[in-house]
Amino acid sequence: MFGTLVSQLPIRLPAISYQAIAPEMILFGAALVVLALSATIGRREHPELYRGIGLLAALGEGAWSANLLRLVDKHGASLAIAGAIANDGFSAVVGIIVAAALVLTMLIGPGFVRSVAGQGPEFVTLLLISATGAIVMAQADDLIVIFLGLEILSIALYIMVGFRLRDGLSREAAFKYFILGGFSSAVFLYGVALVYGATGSTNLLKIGSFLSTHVLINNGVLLFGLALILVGFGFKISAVPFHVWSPDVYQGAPTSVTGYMAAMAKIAAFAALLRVLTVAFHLQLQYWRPIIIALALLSLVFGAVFALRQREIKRMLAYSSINHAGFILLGVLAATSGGIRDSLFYLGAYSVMVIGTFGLISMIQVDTGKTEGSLSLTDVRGLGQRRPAMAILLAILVLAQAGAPFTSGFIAKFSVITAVIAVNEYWIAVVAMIAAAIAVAFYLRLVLALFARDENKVGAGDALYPVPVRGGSDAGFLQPSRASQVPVWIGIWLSVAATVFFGVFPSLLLNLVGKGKIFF
Amino acid sequence: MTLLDWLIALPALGALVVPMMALPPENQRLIRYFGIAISLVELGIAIGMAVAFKLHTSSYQFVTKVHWIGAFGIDWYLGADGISLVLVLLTAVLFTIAMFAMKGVKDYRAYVGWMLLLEAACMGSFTALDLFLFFVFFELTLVPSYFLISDFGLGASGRAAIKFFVYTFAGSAFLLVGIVSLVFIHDHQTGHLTFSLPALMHTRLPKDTAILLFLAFAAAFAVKTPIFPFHTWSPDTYRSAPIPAVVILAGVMAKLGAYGLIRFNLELFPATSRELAWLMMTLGVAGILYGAIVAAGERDLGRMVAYSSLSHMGFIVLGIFAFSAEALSGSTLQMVNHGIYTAAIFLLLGMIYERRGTLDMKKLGGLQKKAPMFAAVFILVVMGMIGLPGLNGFVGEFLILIGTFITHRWWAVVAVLGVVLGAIYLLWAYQRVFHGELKDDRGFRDLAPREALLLLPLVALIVFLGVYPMPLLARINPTTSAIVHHVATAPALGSSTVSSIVTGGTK
Amino acid sequence: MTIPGSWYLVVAALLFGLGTFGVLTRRNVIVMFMSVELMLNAVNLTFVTYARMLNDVGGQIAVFFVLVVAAAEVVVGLGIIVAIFRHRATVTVDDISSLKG
Amino acid sequence: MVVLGLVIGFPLLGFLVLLAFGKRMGDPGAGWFGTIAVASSFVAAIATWIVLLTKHGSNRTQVLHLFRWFQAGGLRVDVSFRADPLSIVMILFVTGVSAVIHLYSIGYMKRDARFHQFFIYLNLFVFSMLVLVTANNLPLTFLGWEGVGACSYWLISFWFERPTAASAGKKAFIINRIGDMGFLLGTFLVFFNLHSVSYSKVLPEAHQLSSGTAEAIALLFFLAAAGKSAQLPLFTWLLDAMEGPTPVSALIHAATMVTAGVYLMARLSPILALAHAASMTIAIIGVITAFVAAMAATSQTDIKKIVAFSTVSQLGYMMLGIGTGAYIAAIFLMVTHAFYKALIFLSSGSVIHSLDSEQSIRRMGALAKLMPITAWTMIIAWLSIAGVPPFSGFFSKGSVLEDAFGRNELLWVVGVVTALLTAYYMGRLVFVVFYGNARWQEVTHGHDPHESPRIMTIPLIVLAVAAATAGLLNLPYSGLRFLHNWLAPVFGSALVTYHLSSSEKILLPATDAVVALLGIFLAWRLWRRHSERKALEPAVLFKGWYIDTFYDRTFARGGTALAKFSDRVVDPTIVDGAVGGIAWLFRWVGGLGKRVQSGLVRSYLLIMVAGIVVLLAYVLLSAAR
Repeated sequence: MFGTLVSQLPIRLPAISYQAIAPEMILFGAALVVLALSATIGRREHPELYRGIGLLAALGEGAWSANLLRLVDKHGASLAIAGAIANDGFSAVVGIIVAAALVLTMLIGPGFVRSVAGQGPEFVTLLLISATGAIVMAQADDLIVIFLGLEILSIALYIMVGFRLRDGLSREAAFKYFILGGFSSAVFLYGVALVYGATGSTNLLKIGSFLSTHVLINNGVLLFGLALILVGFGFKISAVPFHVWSPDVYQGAPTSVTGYMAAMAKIAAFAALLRVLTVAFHLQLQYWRPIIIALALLSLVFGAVFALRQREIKRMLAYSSINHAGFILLGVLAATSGGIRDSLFYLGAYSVMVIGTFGLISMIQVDTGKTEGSLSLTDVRGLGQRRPAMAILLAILVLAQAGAPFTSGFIAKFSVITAVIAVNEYWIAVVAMIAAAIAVAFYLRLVLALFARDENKVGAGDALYPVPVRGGSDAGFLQPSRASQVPVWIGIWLSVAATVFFGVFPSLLLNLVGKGKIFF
Repeated sequence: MTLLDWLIALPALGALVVPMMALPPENQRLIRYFGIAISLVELGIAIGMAVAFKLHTSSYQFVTKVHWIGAFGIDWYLGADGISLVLVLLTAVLFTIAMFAMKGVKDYRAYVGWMLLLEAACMGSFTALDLFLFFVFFELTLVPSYFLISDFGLGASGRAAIKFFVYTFAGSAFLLVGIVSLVFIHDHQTGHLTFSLPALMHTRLPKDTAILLFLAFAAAFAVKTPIFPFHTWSPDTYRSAPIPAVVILAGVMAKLGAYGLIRFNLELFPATSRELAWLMMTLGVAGILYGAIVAAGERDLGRMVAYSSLSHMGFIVLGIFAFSAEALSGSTLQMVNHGIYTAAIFLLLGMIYERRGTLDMKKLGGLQKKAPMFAAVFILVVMGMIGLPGLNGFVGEFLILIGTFITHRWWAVVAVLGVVLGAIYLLWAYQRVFHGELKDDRGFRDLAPREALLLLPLVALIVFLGVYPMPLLARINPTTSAIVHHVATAPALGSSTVSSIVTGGTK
Repeated sequence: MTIPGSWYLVVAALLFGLGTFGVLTRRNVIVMFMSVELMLNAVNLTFVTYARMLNDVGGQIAVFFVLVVAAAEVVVGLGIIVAIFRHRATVTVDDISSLKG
Repeated sequence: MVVLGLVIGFPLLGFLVLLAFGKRMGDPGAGWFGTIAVASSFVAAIATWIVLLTKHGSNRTQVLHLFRWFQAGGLRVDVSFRADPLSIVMILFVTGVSAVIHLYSIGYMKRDARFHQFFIYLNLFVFSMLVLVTANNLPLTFLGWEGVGACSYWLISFWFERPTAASAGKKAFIINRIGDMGFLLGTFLVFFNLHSVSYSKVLPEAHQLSSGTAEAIALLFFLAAAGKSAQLPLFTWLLDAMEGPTPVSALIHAATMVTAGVYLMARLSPILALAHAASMTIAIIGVITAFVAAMAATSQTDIKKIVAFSTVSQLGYMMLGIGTGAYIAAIFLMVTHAFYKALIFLSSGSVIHSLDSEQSIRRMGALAKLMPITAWTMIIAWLSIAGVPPFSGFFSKGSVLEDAFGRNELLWVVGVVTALLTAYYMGRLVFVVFYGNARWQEVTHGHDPHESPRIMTIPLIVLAVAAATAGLLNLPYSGLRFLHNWLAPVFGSALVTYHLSSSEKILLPATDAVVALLGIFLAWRLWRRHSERKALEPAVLFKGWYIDTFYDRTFARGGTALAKFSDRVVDPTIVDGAVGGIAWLFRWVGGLGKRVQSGLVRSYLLIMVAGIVVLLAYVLLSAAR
């Protein structure tokens, strides 16, 4: 109906298939609705209402992406909006993962942020806008559109990182993220310009076809451009050596924002990276694969090693997120359809885990009263006695990140390793697993701190049979003290359940992700 | 659901149910009885399997195969042959003993829960025929043992637990890469993506790749057994973990390594096993001598037994790679024997620790005067460890040595030295702890009826398996002779380059 | 005589290098921010040059996107900078280093 | 052959019952029960002997098969026992002597805190010894072999409060264990060549062995025998074994266990027959051990040490007999030696018992009148061990020396000299302990030592009679060679018979008798009135040629040093260090990471730009390629 109305207008619009960009529209629309509502009925009254709308929008977007996937299965993939958006299995699957991450964050996030930065709708709006940016990046089939999506996502994240107004650390993190983000976007853009210059188009499909038909005499400019684009992506997924921002920003930002950022930034960046490398530069494999291998190995090893000496939990998880980026890069460097499927699986599993983990950490921060920035290992010591439920759930999620069996983390690491070995890169797989072994050391130190008996209170008696453990507080799972806790617990339980369920029965997620083929 | 599925599902379900039982402190014991009940049922199933086991065939029995992860061709594929059956029996017995040995814990839920999960993981590892499934169970054993060591341990338990977990995890990193590489090579050759062991046995590998894969598999199992250079985690872990956990760690999980060597290294890479046999046997013998020497120098009883088990596992590794039916049957039997007497000795050490709060030999002395019964049981177990004929240690050790002598004479000659060294450090330790004058005025209570009841089954097994090991041997022999035949007749590998795999030769 | 396109590219590259150098060396936050904008404009110049050389309108359209995004960045960036340096006399970037290790 | 089962079953039954109800039976009860068990086993042994007597020739070897012990690959090992003339001789004298010593120990161990435990170990010992001598395959013999070793360990360190007793027990077990290495390797070599370990298969097919393998097998089993029968390299444990109660020394370290080595050699005679060089070495080692031990015995002050050295010396003689192929002579000497050596030990035991466990001969003397029975039984034993004609020692040692003369004159010469020394040191013992002036006043605080109770003297008398008359078993060159024609079929061709000229047949026994009397006269002349003569008791001999101190310094102390070094240094630094080192490296690099995160925005930018530059440089290089 809207289409026919528009067609009367004198301006000639390109044929827009609203179906393809429906996910973005749902989210962006919801953001506008929330803003409009807050303007009309006053900022403070109904914080729950905004979260509700956000949740609804996230679920709607997820459902729509699933529907898109079904359509793609039936009628095959198609290009939309003059080649700018690719409506194929890949974007649909990424849409679903973005929806999942958004739903979890909607459940977990707002509760904590509201206690810190006022009742306003801003947080929910920013969440929706950044998610829109992420989906644009995932669906984009044109470098400029990818840049556009990247900036929508990044700018929203800069603000969310600086959300805790009265806390210096949060502002400092926002600033660092902004300056470094801006710099890397500029570098990324310069890369796009060079590639445009070398191939005459910014559209991935045209670049791909151009490169397959023409042999460039000196492909210096093209490769420079490609390298700079990879730098831009490297920054976003925090691969070593472009990871330097992430520890400070992870620590400074409000905890639930950190969780969201760790998940969403990686989903968007990896989706775009996969599409760019597969569609546009599949012929330049021998040039960009060594770069990706270097990035992967550096991230794997240094991600794990630098975390060993960390005392602050959020910084430690920042390095672990770098390590995870390294693992996902393994899927990228395999450059096979299997590689893409495994990277997507890892992305899905990882984002659910990381949002849950940071959700739990914000709960712990509230419980221990250390709401400003850092939460060190000593603060967490002996949580197992005081809050057994919280400690067990966090232990499960942390062990899942370490790759313990029967968790999605294990299947994720396993599938990415198979992707690498399928292309005979045995040694990379070995280094990856050794890095995982190193990483296990600091994951376990965190788990150990959780369940260690407080030295001062109980006194680690020297008895071989354990000293009678002081009974924890009641084993009640829900602290009914504040109503806002309920959705948080639902969110955390959802993420833990998903992590364990996909660990035991991974074929469900594997088949879904398997459909995520990049058509063009 | 065949017997094997129940064998694994039962403890796993138990482990899930236990945390839910939020009972008030006074009837915490109910949870322990629940744990004991489940382990007894497990024992029943294991014995049922042993009785129903068809004797004169080396094929897998009680097989169950169900699709699990289609994308990678992974199935829930279980089966038990002679070796797995015997180890399942050992696991069931030791877990029941460990459950009984649990006391003094205020909150049994976590303790029993982790123990049951560990039992499920061990049972799974011994019966898995799908490489991925084996790897999952092999890794799964780490999580509960980490918690058992760290949460309820003493002193530097946290550090030892992390060292144990990371060390074994690093070892299994190579195993994972090895498995996946083998699967993909098989996939290239036959176009059939599967993780099942019987299928993967027919992969034709070029020489150098086979060596790399063999070493990758062996690395993980070497850490777990432990084999000589990779053993440094075991003294710290055995010393700092609580006794029921150590009984399982030393008794059952040490066998995972040796079992893995037989099931995967020998069956998947027979030709390479022949080539690298000299290396593994040298490490085995080095382990025997080095373990014994260091044990003699050790002042702490717990650490001494850890090194002695390194020495005994050295015998088992020697037996595995001697490629003679006697040696392999001897190794398998010795795995069971080692499990039993190590469990018994650690229970005794736990009792000493409970009474005196230390395991330092300098502070213990002249205990026999105050506790003759305790000393009698202790010397019987020590004699079993030394390999006194008539007790269980001798039969396995004799078979290993005679088997190794037939195929690799000079390794056996050096290994026999281990027989003497074993006597030296064990009797010296016994003398420093039990003979001479009482150094400490605090009395040393003799065996309480509860403790005697705990040790009775193990002592009975030590004597029974020493006098009449035939029931076990009858079940082990067909499988071991089949494996030895498989290794002996495997064609030597050509040294064509890796590329030949990618092109995929005709099947 | 027309100046060959490559000259413009070289100028743009120099500008980009200058911007990067500026971000690295200058201690004043505003100047760093300005340098980032300079880098963006260098990119715009490159886009326009290529559009001219390839006589394809795509490059010029891209410039508009870049301008819009740069504007958005300016708004958000200055907001953050003001928030940080409200209570501080100087605007040097090295003061803010409490997040480290 | 069920009666053979009884022979072995009774001591096992005794052991089990005592283990269960020993404590309740109390002081004499447990002792009597143990003695009855062993005595009934002796009766069963006689019954087996009679059963075998009715048969003749080759079917005198009966095999009692119980069940299959273990089986894997080509190896099949059964629990089966073999009754043939050799094993019958062994079980007869083992059960006989054990019964007597059990009786004696009831008296000796009276009022000991752990009275019943003593008899538990004794019965287990007799059971193991019987298994050893009647086993029908090498692993089962090894079970008996180790069983007696374990029992000797428990019995030597019976009074474990004394640290010296505890370490003596450990030393005995370990040195036996070194010998057992030889046993195991020998068994493996036999299995490797003959594909079986059962005697009924191995002994008949022994001739198929090549001479080299036979030599190796013989030497390996000799190493085991040396460990068990205290021959030269591994005899030091027997000296320390005197820490155990005297009945133990009598039973285990004189009569039964130490003869196990000789039995094993006799059992493997078909293999030894092929190994000429090995037999010669056995003979040489035997005679040297005899000489060295005899010399050392001359200057000991502890009564039990003298007898211990004498045992080592007599065992040397038996090994000489084995080495020269005169198996029957060796076994004849073994049987007679069991009687008089057990007697010597028991009588010195009754002396020690009455002098309130004083063992040094320097504080004894003039006991003959106070303890007539002990004195007279000791004198009979002394005369027979010295080889004075009518007594058994003369005939048994004489036949060994004759065969030694047949094989090689030098062996005979050393043998005769040792015989002289034997007579001398035993003479010294008797004169110093029973005659001369009394030196026990301060030991027994004034009251005179009295004769041991009847329960201890009866065994002395029984053994004295046996020691005196045992010679009849095998009178040389006469119709009465029971032992010879009883054992001949067992050894068959392996037995070497030396034909001496008629003059030698008379000359050799004569020299033996003369040498014995000369030794006695010398002892009488030198030790009649003196209890201490520095000249004749040099330190080198007193210390047993410093062999034990040498072993202690090199192996014991060296071993502990190596163990301590490898435990304190090697394992933690090198092996664990390697692991720790890698962990430390990771942590150090981690530390580096912390410094990189300086918090300064511009340093972050610098790192990123550096990354970009490296990337671009790489791309430049790859583009050029």
